[in-house]
Amino acid sequence: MREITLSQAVNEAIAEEMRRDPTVFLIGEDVAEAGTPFKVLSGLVEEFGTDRVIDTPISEPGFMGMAVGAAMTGARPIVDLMFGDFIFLIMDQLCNQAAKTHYMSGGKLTVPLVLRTNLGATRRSAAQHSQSLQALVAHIPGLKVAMPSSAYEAKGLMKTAIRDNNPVVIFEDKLMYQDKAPVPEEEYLIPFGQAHVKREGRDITLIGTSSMVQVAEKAAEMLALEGISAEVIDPRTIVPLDEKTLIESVKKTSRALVIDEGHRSYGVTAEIASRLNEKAFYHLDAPVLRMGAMDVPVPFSPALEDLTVPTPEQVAANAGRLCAGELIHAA
Amino acid sequence: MREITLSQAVNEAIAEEMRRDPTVFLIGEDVAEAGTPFKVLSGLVEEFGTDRVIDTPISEPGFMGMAVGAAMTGARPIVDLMFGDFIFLIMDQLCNQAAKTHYMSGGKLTVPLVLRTNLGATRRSAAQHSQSLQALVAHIPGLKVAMPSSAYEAKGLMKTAIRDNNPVVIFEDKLMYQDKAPVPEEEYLIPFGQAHVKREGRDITLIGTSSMVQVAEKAAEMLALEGISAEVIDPRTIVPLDEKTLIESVKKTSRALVIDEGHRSYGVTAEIASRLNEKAFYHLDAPVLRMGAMDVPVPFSPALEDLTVPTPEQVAANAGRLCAGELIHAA
Amino acid sequence: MAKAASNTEAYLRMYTQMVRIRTFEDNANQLYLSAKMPGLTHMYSGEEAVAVGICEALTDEDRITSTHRGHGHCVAKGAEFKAMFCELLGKAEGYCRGKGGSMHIADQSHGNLGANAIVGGSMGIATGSALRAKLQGSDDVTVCFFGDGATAQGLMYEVMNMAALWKLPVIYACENNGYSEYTRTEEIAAGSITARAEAFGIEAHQVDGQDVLAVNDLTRKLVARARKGEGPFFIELMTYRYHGHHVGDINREYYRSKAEEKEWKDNRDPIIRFRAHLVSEGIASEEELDALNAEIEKDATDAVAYALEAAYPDASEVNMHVYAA
Amino acid sequence: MAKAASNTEAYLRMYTQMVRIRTFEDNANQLYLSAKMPGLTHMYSGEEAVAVGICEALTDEDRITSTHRGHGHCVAKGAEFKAMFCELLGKAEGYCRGKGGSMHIADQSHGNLGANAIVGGSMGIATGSALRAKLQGSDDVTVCFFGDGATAQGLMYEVMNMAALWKLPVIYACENNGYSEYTRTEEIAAGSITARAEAFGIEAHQVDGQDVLAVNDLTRKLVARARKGEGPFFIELMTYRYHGHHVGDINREYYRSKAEEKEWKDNRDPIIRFRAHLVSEGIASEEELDALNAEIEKDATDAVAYALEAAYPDASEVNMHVYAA
Ligand SMILES: Cc1ncc(C[n+]2csc(CCOP(=O)(O)OP(=O)(O)O)c2C)c(N)n1
Ligand SMILES: Cc1ncc(C[n+]2csc(CCOP(=O)(O)OP(=O)(O)O)c2C)c(N)n1
Ligand SMILES: [Mg+2]
Ligand SMILES: [Mg+2]
Repeated sequence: MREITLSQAVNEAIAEEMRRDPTVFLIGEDVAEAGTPFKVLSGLVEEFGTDRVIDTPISEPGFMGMAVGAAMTGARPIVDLMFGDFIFLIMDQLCNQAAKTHYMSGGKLTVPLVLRTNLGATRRSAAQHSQSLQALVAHIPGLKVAMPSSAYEAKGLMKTAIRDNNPVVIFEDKLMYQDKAPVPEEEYLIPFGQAHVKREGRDITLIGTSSMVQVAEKAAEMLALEGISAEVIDPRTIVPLDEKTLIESVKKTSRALVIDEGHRSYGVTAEIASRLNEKAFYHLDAPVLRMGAMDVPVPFSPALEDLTVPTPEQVAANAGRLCAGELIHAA
Repeated sequence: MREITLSQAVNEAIAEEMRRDPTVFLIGEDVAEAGTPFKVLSGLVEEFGTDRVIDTPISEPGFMGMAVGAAMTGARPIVDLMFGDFIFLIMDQLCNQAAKTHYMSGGKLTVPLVLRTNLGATRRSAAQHSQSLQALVAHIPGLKVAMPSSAYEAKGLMKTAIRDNNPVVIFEDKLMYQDKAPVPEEEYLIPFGQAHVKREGRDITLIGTSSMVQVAEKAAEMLALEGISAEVIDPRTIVPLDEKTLIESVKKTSRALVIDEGHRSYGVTAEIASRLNEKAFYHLDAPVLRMGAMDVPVPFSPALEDLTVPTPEQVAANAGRLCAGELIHAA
Repeated sequence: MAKAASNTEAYLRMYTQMVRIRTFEDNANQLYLSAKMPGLTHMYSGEEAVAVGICEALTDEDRITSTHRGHGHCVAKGAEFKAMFCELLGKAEGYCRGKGGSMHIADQSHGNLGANAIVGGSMGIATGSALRAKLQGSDDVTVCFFGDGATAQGLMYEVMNMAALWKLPVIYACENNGYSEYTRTEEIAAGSITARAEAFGIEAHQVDGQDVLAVNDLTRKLVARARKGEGPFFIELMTYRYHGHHVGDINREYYRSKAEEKEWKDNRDPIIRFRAHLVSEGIASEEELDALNAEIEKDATDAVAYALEAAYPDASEVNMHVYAA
Repeated sequence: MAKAASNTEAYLRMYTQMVRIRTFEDNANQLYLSAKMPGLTHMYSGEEAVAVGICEALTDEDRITSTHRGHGHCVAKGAEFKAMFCELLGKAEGYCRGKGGSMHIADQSHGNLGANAIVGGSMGIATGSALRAKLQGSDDVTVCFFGDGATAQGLMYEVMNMAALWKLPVIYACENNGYSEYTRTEEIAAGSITARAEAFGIEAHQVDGQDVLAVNDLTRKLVARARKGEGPFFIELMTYRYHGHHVGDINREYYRSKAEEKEWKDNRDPIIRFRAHLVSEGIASEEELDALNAEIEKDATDAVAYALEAAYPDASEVNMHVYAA
């Protein structure tokens, strides 16, 4: 199968859906000629014109709100938010408006829009350009949240998101834009709420999101060398969450480690771990452990920044100790 | 001991600190003559004048940002945010600026400010005036988060918050403003990170925050009638979190139920439950259960709204089933 | 063109709609006072000429966004009393199945995209609706209603900038009723509100919001121009709310005097003024108008009675409509 | 008063500061090109007269807030090369112990409240600093630097409104360099930028940002008036950035031509212009200025060498400074 980058995958997904549905349009800062600073959208303005690939002023709340209004009245906007950290600027329009409109209107109005943004540290971009804020939006009913872990997922989830009749937030890992993966030429969609077992295993379940799926896979390879068989699962969407697949795996392995690049406290891993504890408690041989970014603003200095994000080595070490029956508390 | 309302307690705390420290000032919408729509701040403008009790235009991001700047340069602002739901409007100033400034400046700048706002549904205020959004701010390193459960806590935590050198968010339960509790005449402060055991018990630990402390206490009374001895703990601040007290209690009772009025998924209870599972796993006789507001925008209709928030009956029922050894999954 | 509405039928419709709003609000207030209304609500009484003058210049294809003080916009855009009262009482037959309530009432069938409990919260939505119209080549216009207080929200300037850059068919209708909650507009708005729009290159007008014909004439002209791509426009409508900020705001002399309220009610009431005009121009007699009023009153009484008896949504609806299929 | 700075010493200081900024940026760019710089950074070259003209009108008690393009403000407000380069390289001796980096560099000792990676993010901070000054009866003034692109952020209008209502000692300094990222200002700003400030009742000026004396004269007057409670003020400074949006933005002909860049560099360079003025007015000779340049160059080279060798913060610092004691 051909391999393309995550960036190309997103680009293809959007192009295909824009060809298929004339109500889909893109809006954001420097999305047209510049194709975004990450060049993810390059070429789209040439095909679809400036009416459907719209460069905005630096007005995140404004164009987010406009996307809500356009979505409520018959369009399907894709909002490009240059950095995930800017989600703080648009929370009101996203969470008070987009997320609640369908419910508040008793099901009469719908807000089919996609907010695509990114996550991920270790790019030397410091505290305001490195956050992984998926936990915040996952907490708000009415929003769906997708976290692609490779080019394959990025394409399939984006296409599903564009066709979904609800506001969907997609977090792409900005460190992964140039990573290649096999992506079929033929059209495919990845349904929401369907986890993917990336690797089967018997001894422990490693659940990773987005950037942390690769980390979990690398850890699984290391663990294999030590004779530990790790199952690696990518939930792909955290809202809706495919509890069933996760729980079944944990019932089989009896141990789990959940990894997400958001801050550890009050983060995504807490919800996943809690559900496993609630629903697979009597199958667990050890507490479900969680790993996330340190609870610190992301430091600029490379010497510090690299300490804040879980590494395959740390994941393997924690998993190993869990399997060895050590009662550990991952920091 | 005299009894005063939660509203009076907050008012007293602020007045005392404003008398003590001339750099403390209040800023927000209709805080002066109107004393806020909930009348919590009545009388303060008469004592401290319009220079220190400042009515603003409806510009939440603006005055939140100004509070950050004032705090960075030597003042101690108390920001009044009329409804907790408006926190979405100020997330950037709160989370990208206030929370990170001390760290990003290598410890050179400090941002001593208090954001006081509220939480709580069942007031027939519908989806944009009823949210309990503490989970969002608890996830952001650099912020402290206090959740008073009575007039006593409201006063003591507010005074500590005003003297703290960091941004502190205090969520008051808007349904509780008229509730009275014994509050000493003498000055007292409640340190952050110190949970309060409201009621001792042997069979199960009920951990409640803010509005849910009362609910837990009522449930404990019901459980007592059934011969179940419930311990009730109020963490008082969720950041910092007094893990130790919670864990010790759970080690003693072997069972826990965590209740918070925020949405259940990706909420506060997930973090608390996860820590208990991690650190008291081998002492647990049953999974730690969680209860929270339903994962729906808060409906206006009284017939629906009342279904969304945990009640003492539901808490008692879940606790009872936990103690009876039933494997249940609280919805 | 500007005279298109100056005929008996249109005038009587405007009168009717203003009276319907006033009557709706009187009944809603009564429901509050008799403790039958869940929560609080914000009365539009006194501002009727604004909503009616504007909405009578629109078709059902045109959209509006509304505010926390939204009953007037809702009625003016064509909503029925029954479904409105049901909504205010949280009943299943309400426009939003009781889930939205007063502050979120929406009526999609007439293009009302909804009230909003976030002050200024709908400014993006309105502008986005206009963007959609432009992108899809449709000639509808969107009107964004908001108060003087909402001009303090930064969102307004962000979307006005984009509306101006892209010539969107949106009309910003600022209902300046002199107060935001318990604070006078002078204390919260520096400079000039219309100048703010003009600074973005947006044509701005100030109009007497108590004169339904003036409002309607201006709006019809601007709507026609917006349909041709000459938008956006900004209108500041000088008006007054008769009640407190919300129904519970009874003792309000600490921020505004009874004399001031009386002056507006006695001398600038939009219904009294327009009624006098209709009679003096021979468009309708006092008797005809009284009959109209009585009919509306009966309509409201019936609707209230219906709504009070109507069923609440079933408990199973609580987690329905979180996500669209 | 307006002439207070027109003496040899002040002029030479302004020249020196402009050259220091240019030299700092050339070295920073070199660090990037030689892959010694972590991350990306935004060059201030070309805009030196703005930061220097303004900051030379301020004391250390006066505060500024800065932007993602913040090295110029930092140098102009008095920072030293060594601690700046250390910060850019993430070293422990940096102004922020390497934790902030280029986009968050702050220098509290000289009143620089920090660069900001959120466009427009510091507008509230600057206005709040001015509010604090007013409340505490202190006569310092705060200058808020931001770009033309930042005028699209609603926050600006919110805080300008409050600054105007409360007469705060803040000066909004809009560095209009014709672009925000890869987009021309005309495409993102409708109407007039100065008119927007004026609509809030704020006195606004437009000035040639390549003329350090013009900038300084205007600023000194406004600062003096702001100290007396006559603020706020707004200045739009017409300027140009020589480099790409950031150091990695090399192939940029798709959004701006080489000819345009050449025109600004050849004919409007603030340093060349001011140098010619100094020589023609007999304030300094070419030789004296060359010597000054050489000294600054050496200072920078030494600082870079020092910073490259300096230690990273210890791993234990990673979770230090999350909370203040
Ligand atoms: C973002 C936000 N801030 C504050 C409030 C509380 N609030 C509700 S209405 C109102 C005043 C609005 O004034 P204005 O826009 O003039 O409308 P009016 O009530 O006069 O019609 C305020 C402050 C709110 N609902 N939303
Ligand atoms: C809120 C926010 N949106 C977008 C960005 C990405 N960004 C960084 S600089 C910039 C352009 C800023 O333009 P301007 O304000 O004119 O400053 P200049 O770079 O020209 O100095 C953008 C869009 C950001 N950092 N913050
Ligand atoms: Mg008003
Ligand atoms: Mg610029």
